[in-house]
Amino acid sequence: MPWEELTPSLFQGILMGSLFVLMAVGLTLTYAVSRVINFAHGELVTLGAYAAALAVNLSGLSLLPALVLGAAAGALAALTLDELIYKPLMARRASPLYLLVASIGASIILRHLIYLAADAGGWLNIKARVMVDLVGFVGYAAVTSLHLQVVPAALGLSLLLHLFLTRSRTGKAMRALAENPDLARASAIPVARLRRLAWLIAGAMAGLGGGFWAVYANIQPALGALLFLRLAAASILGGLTNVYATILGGYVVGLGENVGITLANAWAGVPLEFRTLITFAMVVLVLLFRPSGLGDLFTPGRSRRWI
Amino acid sequence: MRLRILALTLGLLLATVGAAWAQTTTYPIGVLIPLTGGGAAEGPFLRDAATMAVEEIHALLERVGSPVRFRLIIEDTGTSPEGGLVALESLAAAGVQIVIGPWSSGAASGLRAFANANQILVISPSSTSPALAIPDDFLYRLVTPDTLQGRAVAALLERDGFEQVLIFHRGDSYGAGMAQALKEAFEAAGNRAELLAYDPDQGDYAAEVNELARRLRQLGVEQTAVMLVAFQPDGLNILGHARLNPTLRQARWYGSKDAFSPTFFPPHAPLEIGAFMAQVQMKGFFPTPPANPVRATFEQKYRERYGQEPSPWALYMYDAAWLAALTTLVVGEYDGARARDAFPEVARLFLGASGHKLLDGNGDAAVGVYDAMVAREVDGTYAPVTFGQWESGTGTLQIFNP
Amino acid sequence: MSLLEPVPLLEVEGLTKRFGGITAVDGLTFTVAEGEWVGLIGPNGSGKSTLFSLLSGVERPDGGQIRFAGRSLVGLPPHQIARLGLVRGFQIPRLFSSMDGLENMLVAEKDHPGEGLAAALAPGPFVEAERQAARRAAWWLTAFGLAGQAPLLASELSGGQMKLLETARALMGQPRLLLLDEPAAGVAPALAQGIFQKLRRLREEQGITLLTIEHRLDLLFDHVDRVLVLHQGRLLADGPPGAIAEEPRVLEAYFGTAHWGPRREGAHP
Amino acid sequence: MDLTPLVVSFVTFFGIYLILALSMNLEYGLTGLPNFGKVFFYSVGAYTSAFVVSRLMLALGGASLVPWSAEAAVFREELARSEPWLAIGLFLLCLVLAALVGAALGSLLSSPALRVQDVYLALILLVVAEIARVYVRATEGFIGGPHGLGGIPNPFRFIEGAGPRGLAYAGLVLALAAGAYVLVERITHSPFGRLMKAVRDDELAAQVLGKRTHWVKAQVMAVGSALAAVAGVLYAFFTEFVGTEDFDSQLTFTVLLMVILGGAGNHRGVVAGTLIMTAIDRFTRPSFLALLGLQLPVDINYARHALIGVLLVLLILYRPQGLAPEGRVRTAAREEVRHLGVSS
Repeated sequence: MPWEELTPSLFQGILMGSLFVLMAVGLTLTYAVSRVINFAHGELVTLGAYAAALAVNLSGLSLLPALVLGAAAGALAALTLDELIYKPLMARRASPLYLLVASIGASIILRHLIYLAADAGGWLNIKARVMVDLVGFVGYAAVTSLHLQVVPAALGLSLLLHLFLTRSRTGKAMRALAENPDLARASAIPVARLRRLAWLIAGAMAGLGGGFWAVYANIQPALGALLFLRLAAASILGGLTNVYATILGGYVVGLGENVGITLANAWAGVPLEFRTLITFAMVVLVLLFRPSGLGDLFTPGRSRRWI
Repeated sequence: MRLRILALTLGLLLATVGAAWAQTTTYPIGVLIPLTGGGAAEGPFLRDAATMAVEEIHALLERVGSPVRFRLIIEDTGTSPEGGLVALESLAAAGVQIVIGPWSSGAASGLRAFANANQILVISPSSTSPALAIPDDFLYRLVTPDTLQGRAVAALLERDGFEQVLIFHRGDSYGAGMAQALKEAFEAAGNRAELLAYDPDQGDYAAEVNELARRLRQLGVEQTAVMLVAFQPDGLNILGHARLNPTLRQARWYGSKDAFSPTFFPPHAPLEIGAFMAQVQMKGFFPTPPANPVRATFEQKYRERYGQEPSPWALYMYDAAWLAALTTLVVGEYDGARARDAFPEVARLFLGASGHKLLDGNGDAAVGVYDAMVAREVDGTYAPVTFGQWESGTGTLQIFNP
Repeated sequence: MSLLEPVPLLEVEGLTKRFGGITAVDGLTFTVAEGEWVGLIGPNGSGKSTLFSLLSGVERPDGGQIRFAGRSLVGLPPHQIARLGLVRGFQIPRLFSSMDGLENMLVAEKDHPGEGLAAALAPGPFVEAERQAARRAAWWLTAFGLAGQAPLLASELSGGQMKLLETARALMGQPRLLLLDEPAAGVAPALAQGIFQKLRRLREEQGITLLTIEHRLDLLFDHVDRVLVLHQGRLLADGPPGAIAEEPRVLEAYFGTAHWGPRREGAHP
Repeated sequence: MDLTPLVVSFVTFFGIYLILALSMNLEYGLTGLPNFGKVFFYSVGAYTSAFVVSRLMLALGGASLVPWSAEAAVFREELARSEPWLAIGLFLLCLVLAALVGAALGSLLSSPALRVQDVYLALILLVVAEIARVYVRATEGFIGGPHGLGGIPNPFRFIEGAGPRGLAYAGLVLALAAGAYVLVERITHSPFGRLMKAVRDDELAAQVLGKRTHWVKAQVMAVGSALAAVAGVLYAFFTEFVGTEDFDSQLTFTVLLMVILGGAGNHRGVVAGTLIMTAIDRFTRPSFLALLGLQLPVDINYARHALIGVLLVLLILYRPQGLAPEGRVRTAAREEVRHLGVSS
């Protein structure tokens, strides 16, 4: 296959990977600090998408403030979820599985409230009216203004998160909390405040990812639910607790689905409908053989793999 | 004295109102639509169209002093067979014997056996699965089977001189059925058709569009037409990606009927999508006569009332509601079995927003007058323009406006 | 080896286990003879609990040999080791918390013919086995003073009672070699003495071999035949209690570096 | 008013979901295996029915039709009406076959539990269910791909009249559900049931007592999956259609909710949980509200899902043990020790 044939999948993979990174990092972060696999994380993405799209379409905001609004919506919802559901549950010493089931409940509630609102407003299938401009071509691949916004946003925010977690005192404390919650509670670390902060960051990133998605494609109330398993895939590839590995995981999912299906279709005639199966197969393999995720690749033989 | 007269008048008045109220007969019509699941975006259009129809019917009945009224009971199918079945069972428990919907073939398949067994007339506005083309059952379908549309597109492709087509379609019952219909019609004439299916639950189809372009390059961009079988959410996304693809920009495109509905054109869709469709001369058929005044009135009223364009299926749902009411009135009592017997004759004489409703032996719409349409620039914006007509009876394609 | 010499029930040779950079058990070699009661002591982190995990198959050794009744245990899964007759208890009791004392005991019944799906579906033939198991369980519960607590869920027991129930449950499994990790921890001092006396009687009556970790040396030294001292994963001393108490290296290692307080929960041995 | 359709629908779906919930209770409630792929094993039963019935009936009737075509469906329905014993025989064959296939797949898919913790097992099974759904939908040659497959004739098609036919089938489903109840009760109140709970409470402790815990899990998954597959068969022959849209993970979560509502570990509680959930589903529908003459300000079709979510969250917050707490294992041992005066 000539290289030009692969360029569209490659560029698309990078774009999708970046979106997945934005949306999945929060899932990892919240799992790391509170041990909840938050099935309602997809709905945070949906909320962010709707907030951004409605801001653009109804009040004519430009993209940047609309995205900020999307992030704020996601952050607020994430914090509410934690305060209303997960925190009280953890205070009652609920098992991880019960937390997971509770998050499924939260996801059902949020999704159908969004349905109600979207139906009332006539927004069941909308898109943010933001023009995506063509910048140029690389091989057969189009590079658009969206590429230039999403990829730097994902990488930049990841870098910021990295600096926050490694350089700032609060970030270091958050890592300590993720690494050993019991120990963190026993020491002087302000657990409650850190937890709130983590949920805020997680929700904001998910909301921002959703905002970009609203620019990129049509949105509907089940958007997050449909995306969730693949977001979780990025996070699972990151061992569920490792933020850096989740970034890698996001790109593995993005490139796997795009480059992977192109090659599989060209070489083995694999139907396009099996695109998501590539991701799912990776998830099953990783869960089976390396539940700690791709994080071990960076720090072989060391146990320091939280966040 | 005056007080007495007043009391008497008031009493009389109340008695009359009471009598009128007592004489009113309300028949329930079940509405099965997808409000959640894969078809969730479509449901409210259908609900609103059915509501509009019943309001119009009520206005008419009131004007002529008829005591008959209809009440819609709207149930969600969740776009699944089980959802369709349970929804119909619930309607049946509430005494419903006449139902409009469901939207998806999956839901229709799930409830077919129950409808037959319990003698409930089911009028689907939109199910097109060939597996439901069954005679003597209680399921009628107002949309022509996709075999007709397939034949129409095949004729158009032949006329445009193509011997190869690459069909890019939704991997669901509708998309696969439509693609197969076109493939069979086109290959019957000695041509070649290739299918490329995509998972319709993705939300984004960039990877699939890239693969479409690659396949097209293999087949030859010049001599291969692209046929898109899509609904609006996936279709717009696909066209949005295709517009930025150098290969697909050079291709000649054809589309299934939804691609010529207003929802694909400005102001409901981005301007750049319209520009792309005009650039690639997107052609295809819409199975509804555009000069139909019923449709024009419906669309205008819908726009005024709901502030947006109705979806193509809303037209069919509007007709389904009218037909359900008319059939009940013709029968003169509320009875699913008798309504089912009367339905084909009522439909035959009916011209609705979605055109004529002559039914074939399987109870599916049979009249196939299809308008050939092409996306064009019109007064600074983009719109579908009719340039011909295909008629199923003769199988001939006429071009008015080359 | 002459015929007169007793065949060792447990032979450990060069046993090694590493966690990351730490060698928890380092080339350990010792034997335990049939019918013997051996005490195992050593400061925190000396590798005692790791040794138990290696012997019971919970952890896999990085090197060395374990032979039990002439059979190599290395690589065998825990349940097979247990079925060979090597049963262990845990330092922190691992009871079946949603079951009562009787149920906890019955789970330990060895080779219960009723413990299969087929038996569950056609319970008839196995009822007698279940009754017998129940009688044995009742006997053990009574022996450990738990008869009154039998209707309570394991999670409702006091710490000491949990410890007792775990020991009783291990005994219910008809061990040939019983590994006990601080069987008297959390038990009132008077009762602790009673437990050790009970264990001694058991050994005399049923010929059970015992390997016991215990921090209260006074308690341990009164009962055991021999003491193994572990230090940093190595065997520091091996001898009768009297000799060990005098051993200067032991005193230094023990009282010089170790502290005797209760361990931090969940810390690695 | 004729309430037969409501009774038939309620009882049939209650029975089908009860079998699913009981199997989930056996796996998750009692053994601690979070089978988040429940819908997969359910679909195995439905797919088996669709595959076997469609091919066998066409072969026996000597018709060469595309199995998922309209003609083939009509052919099968006619054949079932005229040959009752053939229809009943095929139904029974499907029950047995599906149970076997379900058991085999269940024990096979219990093997991830050897390696990973429960939350990971839940995720693996969840993803496996999704993989299977996408695969079957895109593979036409199996059960018609996106079209699904209709004309899986109800074994009672020979009975004239929707009411009697529906009631007969509802009775059959209820009888099988009762059988499933007896089965899981027997398993639970046996030494094996005790072992299951031991595996759930502390797997390592069970292992060092000489128990082959993986084998226990494999057997439980086999039984649970066979039950789920049987439920799938009952569903397929009730709707007479099998399509992939029915088999997304929503169903797994519904069943999980039934188990948690009723009380994980208590089968009687699970019966109550299933009953309540089925009732909530039926009686929060617009049809029922119409029957009562109620008008609500919000679209109940969306709101009722949100309500179910609220119920789930409140339950986990305030009554995680469900309606009925788990009981003790009842075996002969209990009478025996009552003699000895141990258990008071």
